[in-house]
Amino acid sequence: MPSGRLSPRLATVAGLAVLLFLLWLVFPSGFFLRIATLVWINALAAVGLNLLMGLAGQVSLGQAGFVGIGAYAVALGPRHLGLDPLPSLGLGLLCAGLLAFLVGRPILRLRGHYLAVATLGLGILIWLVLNSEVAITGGRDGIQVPRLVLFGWRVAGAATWYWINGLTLLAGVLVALNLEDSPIGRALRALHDSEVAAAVAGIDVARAKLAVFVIAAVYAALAGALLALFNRFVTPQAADFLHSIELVTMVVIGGMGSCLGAVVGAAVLTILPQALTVFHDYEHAVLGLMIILFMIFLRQGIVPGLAVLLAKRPA
Amino acid sequence: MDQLLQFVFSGLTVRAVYALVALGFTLIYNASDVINFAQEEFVMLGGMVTVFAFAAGVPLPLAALLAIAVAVVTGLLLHRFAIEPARGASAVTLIIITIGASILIRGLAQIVFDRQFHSLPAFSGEEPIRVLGASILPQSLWVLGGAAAIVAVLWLVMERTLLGKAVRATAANRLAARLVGIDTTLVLAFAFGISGAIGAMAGILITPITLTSVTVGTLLALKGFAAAMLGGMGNPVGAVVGGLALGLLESLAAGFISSTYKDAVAFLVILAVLFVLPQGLLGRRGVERV
Amino acid sequence: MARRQRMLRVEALRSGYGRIEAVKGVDLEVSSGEIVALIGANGAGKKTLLRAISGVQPVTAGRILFEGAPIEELAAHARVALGIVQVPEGRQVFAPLTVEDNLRLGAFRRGRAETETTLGEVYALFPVLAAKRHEPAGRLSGGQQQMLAVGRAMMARPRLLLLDEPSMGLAPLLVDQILEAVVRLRARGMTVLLVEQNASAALAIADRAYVLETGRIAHAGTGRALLDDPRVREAYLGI
Amino acid sequence: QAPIRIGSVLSVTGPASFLGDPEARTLRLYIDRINQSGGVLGRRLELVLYDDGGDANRARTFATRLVEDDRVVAIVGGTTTGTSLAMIPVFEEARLPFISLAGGIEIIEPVKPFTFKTPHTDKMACEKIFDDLRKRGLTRVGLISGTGGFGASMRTQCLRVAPAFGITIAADERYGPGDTDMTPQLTRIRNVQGGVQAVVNADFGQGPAIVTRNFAQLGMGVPLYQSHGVASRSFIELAGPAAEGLRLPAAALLVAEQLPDNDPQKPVVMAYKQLYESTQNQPVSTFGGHAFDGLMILVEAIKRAGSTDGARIRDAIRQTRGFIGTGGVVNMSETDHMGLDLSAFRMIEIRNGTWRLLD
Amino acid sequence: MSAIAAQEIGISFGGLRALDGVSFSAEPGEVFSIIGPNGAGKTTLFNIISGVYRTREGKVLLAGEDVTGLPPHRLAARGLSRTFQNLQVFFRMTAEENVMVGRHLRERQGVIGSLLHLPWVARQNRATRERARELLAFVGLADRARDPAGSLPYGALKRLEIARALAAEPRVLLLDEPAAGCNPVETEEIDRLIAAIAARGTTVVLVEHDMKLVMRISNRILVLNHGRMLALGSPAEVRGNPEVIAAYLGRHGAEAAHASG
Ligand SMILES: Nc1ncnc2c1ncn2[C@@H]1O[C@H](COP(=O)(O)OP(=O)(O)OP(=O)(O)O)[C@@H](O)[C@H]1O
Ligand SMILES: Nc1ncnc2c1ncn2[C@@H]1O[C@H](COP(=O)(O)OP(=O)(O)OP(=O)(O)O)[C@@H](O)[C@H]1O
Ligand SMILES: [Mg+2]
Ligand SMILES: [Mg+2]
Repeated sequence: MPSGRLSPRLATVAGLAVLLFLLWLVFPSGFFLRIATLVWINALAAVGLNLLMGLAGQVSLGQAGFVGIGAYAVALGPRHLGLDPLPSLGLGLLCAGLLAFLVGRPILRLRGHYLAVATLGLGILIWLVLNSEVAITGGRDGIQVPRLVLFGWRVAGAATWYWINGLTLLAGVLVALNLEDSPIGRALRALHDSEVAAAVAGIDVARAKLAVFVIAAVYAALAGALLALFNRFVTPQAADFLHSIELVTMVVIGGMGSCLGAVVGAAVLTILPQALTVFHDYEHAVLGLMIILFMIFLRQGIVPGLAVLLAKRPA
Repeated sequence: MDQLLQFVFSGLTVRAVYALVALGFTLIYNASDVINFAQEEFVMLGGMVTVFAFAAGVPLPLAALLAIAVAVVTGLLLHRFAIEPARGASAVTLIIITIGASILIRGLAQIVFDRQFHSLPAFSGEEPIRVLGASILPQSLWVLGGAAAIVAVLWLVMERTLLGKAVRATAANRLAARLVGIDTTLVLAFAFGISGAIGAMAGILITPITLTSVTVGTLLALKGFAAAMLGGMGNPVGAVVGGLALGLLESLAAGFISSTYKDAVAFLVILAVLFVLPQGLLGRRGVERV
Repeated sequence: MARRQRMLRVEALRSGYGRIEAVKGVDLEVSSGEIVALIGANGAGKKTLLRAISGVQPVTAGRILFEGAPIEELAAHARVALGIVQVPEGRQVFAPLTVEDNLRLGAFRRGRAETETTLGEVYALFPVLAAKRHEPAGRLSGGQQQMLAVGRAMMARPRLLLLDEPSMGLAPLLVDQILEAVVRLRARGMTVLLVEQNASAALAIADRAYVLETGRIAHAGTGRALLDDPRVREAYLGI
Repeated sequence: QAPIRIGSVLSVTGPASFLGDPEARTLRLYIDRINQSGGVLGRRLELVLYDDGGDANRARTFATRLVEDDRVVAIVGGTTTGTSLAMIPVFEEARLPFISLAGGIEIIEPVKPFTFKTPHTDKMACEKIFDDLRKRGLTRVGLISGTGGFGASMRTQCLRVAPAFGITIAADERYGPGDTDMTPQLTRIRNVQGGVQAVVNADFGQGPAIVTRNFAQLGMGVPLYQSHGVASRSFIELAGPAAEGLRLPAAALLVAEQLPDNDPQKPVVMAYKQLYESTQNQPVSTFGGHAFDGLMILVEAIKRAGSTDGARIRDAIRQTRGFIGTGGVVNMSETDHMGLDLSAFRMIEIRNGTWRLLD
Repeated sequence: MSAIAAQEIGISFGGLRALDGVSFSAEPGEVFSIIGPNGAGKTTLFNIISGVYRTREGKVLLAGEDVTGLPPHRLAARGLSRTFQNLQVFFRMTAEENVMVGRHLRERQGVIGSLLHLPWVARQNRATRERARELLAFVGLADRARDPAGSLPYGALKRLEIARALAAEPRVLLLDEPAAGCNPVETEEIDRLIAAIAARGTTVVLVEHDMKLVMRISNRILVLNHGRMLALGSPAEVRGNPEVIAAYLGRHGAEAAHASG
């Protein structure tokens, strides 16, 4: 590699940083910044899920459950434990990680669709608790989240949140890319293709899967906490099955195994419903159609798919 | 005692619909390794088309046939225009396509039909049948009987005919299937078509009990999927066993433990079963060697 | 010997994977009743060529004629119906299906009655398959799976049999049996295109042979002639 | 002159679509009508309507969009309590009047400066039912509720107000969205220690219809009460003969024809019903009526304020007195942002396959 | 002390006695071959030794220590590595990355360091890559290092697996039909490769049906038949054993003799 050129890892992060800055300059209204902020938040969860699904090949249909844990932590911590939002957030990440750690081992023994249904069950259990324990969680109608105060600074305003979430995403992407480019990342990709060959190479497959499951859960919980703090309101929908499906779709549409893809997938699925409101009654039909078309024409996902298309074109 | 019996009836009859939905999943999975998330839309179409045709004056049996036809055609279209063009893509990609298709079909259905709930008259009256102090609706027996009939036919086709074996061969190894002369495109189209028919039948049979609307399918599909996995994916008998087991679990949990957490109980049991039997109750054990 | 009819003719065939071209303009002929061997190093393009003939690998240029009629537009299953059947590289058995189901699927395009007799023949050739007829194919040992792959192709009673390394993973005794079986099948009117790494054995039974080098035909001739060709001997026979 | 933009976020699709759908139809219908007759303050009205699909997060995003991008002057919408609660902070911060169409009492209690609502609260439904039970001398009640937003919050309210009416909730069962069979729950209620004298079902959608049918199937033999969540013609069709004899509190709209001619609401509800049914080809529901009420209260407030300034409209809404809507007679105040009392609810019984006004 | 020893190994699948009382041991630097008819139990024996299958019958000793029943990754840590008869290649990775995975045990694994990409990670990645390149060159795949493994021809994949197994620097290497899919010239390459590996002191246990290769390179040969030991001895002994000829070799005994003679 010629010296002075950035590694692909740093190039991705730098590119995102520039994008972050440009969008901030360009966007006229708080609404656009808000959508962008939601993109960053969803992307964070998707980047984590991509480590689990794209890299290690372990499908999770319950990722929103961890989003829910993070989101409710910042709502319930201050209300029931008298904690500030920031420590509550930390507690949420801890809870999500711990839960993932505890249930991960038995669940991750399952493969393919069996793993899918087990994670689905886990997500539904979390959702059910959030939905049913009305006295604690406020139940189905949701609950208010106190304002985030960082060292005396009351966090408010679309631009502020845009930056907080954008920078968190940047950090999340960098960490994910770092992980990919390490022995652990290679181990995860290896066990995706052949668990027995990975084991024979000395990889503790169960532990590696557990580790990435926990990491993905923490990403999801962080995204959930940020979403709740940003919205100042949270309902059990944050944890529901459709949200899990949405996260999976983001990862696949963007391109399984591609960190940048996860970000792009999140952007597409967050922006599309907003853009499609012009179709009124046909909004859903068009959304479904677009998902189908994306997957037919860019079947490895947007980012890898476009990379192939660009490579084909003579330079 | 009559209480227990009531819970068992409740679990085994109306909820036999989980078994039907699971069967639909199983068929497409058997042919392609794909979980068809548009399965719930077949159920919805079965109910909604029958309701609208019946309301328009078509006799009930004809309306039901029409609904099945619509679902079959939808299945075939789904295959022809969404699955087939993505031939060679990974199973995950195809699954996302079925999610897109589900959104698309439902979006269109909301425009073609309406957003209200609808019902159908029960096939053989509303008078409950009383057995030892518990009661069952005649329609519930229709659901159970329908599930039994469909699984019997499907089992015969899958296990006893060369066509059934061709379906399984296509899923097991697409390349090899083509090399022995199986038209894998046709096999997949067949799977989607029949799966559509099964879904529609489920929709028609349960609408008199559970009512229908364009959004009726989501949770049903989720439970059908869970049931299929509990029974052991890929095995039609497993799908039915899983469906009935899930139904029974739910109703016993609602009756004896907590109606709030009955779904939680059901999923906990599924997790426990998978922990002991990672291939489900009747699933085929892994056969790949190194 | 009666004048043989031309059965398969491949003209200027090109095929590959995206930007990688694996078969770069191959001309090749197989007459009916012949055994034609195809040998070449790892990555020469043998698999790609056979798959293109079977219709499971897209062709970018060139023609494939079967008994004079172009078939490159035909779907794979239609080519099987014409009698072109392949034993693919890497065995490709239907792992979850039983041994017997695997074999019966081999006869997917044939009538039921004939199936039973052929099944008997396959079991006679490979008794171990009969013993394991109700086992899932995936549990067989490597060599047993290879027997199954060959047996499955025989079930189709092909007119043109494409064999991609049928002896791979087989015990020495069985290698002989397989090659003898190929010769017997020819005697019954079957035509064979045989890819084999066991080159001397293959050349010994072949009427004619081609040597494939990086996607192109490098040498061609009768089996005997190539066996004696010093270049072939050095590069492929290791003598 | 630029049109006056009125925003709305409704659950037109998703699980609450049969609430959101008639609401959306009503808003479109009446905004057209108003424009045909010259608009408001000489300006046209323009409806900016988004579908949140029942998702609170999306609702909040659309709320921001209405405020910052579409620059609406006021909002009529919020189909469910959850979506409404999620949007309130946005509108409060922007100081724009928001008239919610959801039932939850949390929306207006505590009072928020810019937030109003038109439907009766679920608390009122409980009170109306318990009042009726008390009159019939029934005190031991089995409660069965859906876990959806409406059912869950009505359950909470009923549990809370029951003691005040001398009612004992002897059984408290729940069922999930999409559940197809409630016989286990009802069996439990029937067999509860000490028995029950009546059963109350809190939910909307297909759940109550199934509960009603299962209730008949099991031959429970006690009165069944539903909530205003079933107040649409289709419920009777769905529940069939099993619905015979059940009672529910509902708005006058449901029994428009049966209202005595001197009832002040009669002309209003008859007019709405006729217009809706003749243009939409479907029976009215009280849900669309809430949207009608919300829109009319807003339009009259804008007229009275003579301005499209948020704070001025808000003040005008607060001064709504004696407004006659489909839901009742509305008298707002600084401390009451709904303005309905228990008299707005009518107790209705289903007899011979149709609604019968009881009181 | 033997580098590896198996004692009285047995296993059944349903009614099938796949292995019964199989024992052998191999010394450091030895090439020890296992041959036998298809289905004799050779691969199954490998699966038991490497921890992929578990059995209650018999013991496995690695450098004298009892390692029976340890999972594969623990065995790998103790210096055992293998290739597979049914290819187990990481198809989503490049050839080079496949071999890099093989270095797993020789790499530092710090989670925090990996997440933060501390300088040692980059250094280590470079070193691992370099080593992988050397190994690919060693098995003759230098020019395909950057190719996706999925695009390699069959014969190359076999050699890729050998490179990956070697990357762990094992003391005992189990090779399951390394020459399958290779022509005689390519087989000679493998022959040289194995000789070089053994020369470094690594014990090679070889399963192979290519008798020329086996007879030429093995120090000792174990013959399995129907899960039992049929013969154990030097190539010459085995080749002359009439039972082995009847069950397995046929006329190839003579041919093989010619090859090694
Ligand atoms: N799926 C694939 N994707 C990309 N390239 C491939 C693929 N399969 C084969 N190739 C390439 O095509 C060329 C020919 O390969 P092919 O498998 O046809 O060779 P072969 O002669 O059968 O080799 P072998 O004797 O090792 O089986 C090789 O360069 C190989 O790398
Ligand atoms: N997991 C399993 N379940 C059932 N049978 C098995 C299993 N593994 C191996 N077998 C059986 O055990 C026997 C030995 O198989 P193995 O693969 O060890 O043979 P092998 O000696 O390696 O043969 P080959 O030379 O053909 O590779 C075979 O009959 C095989 O079918
Ligand atoms: Mg090949
Ligand atoms: Mg073997």
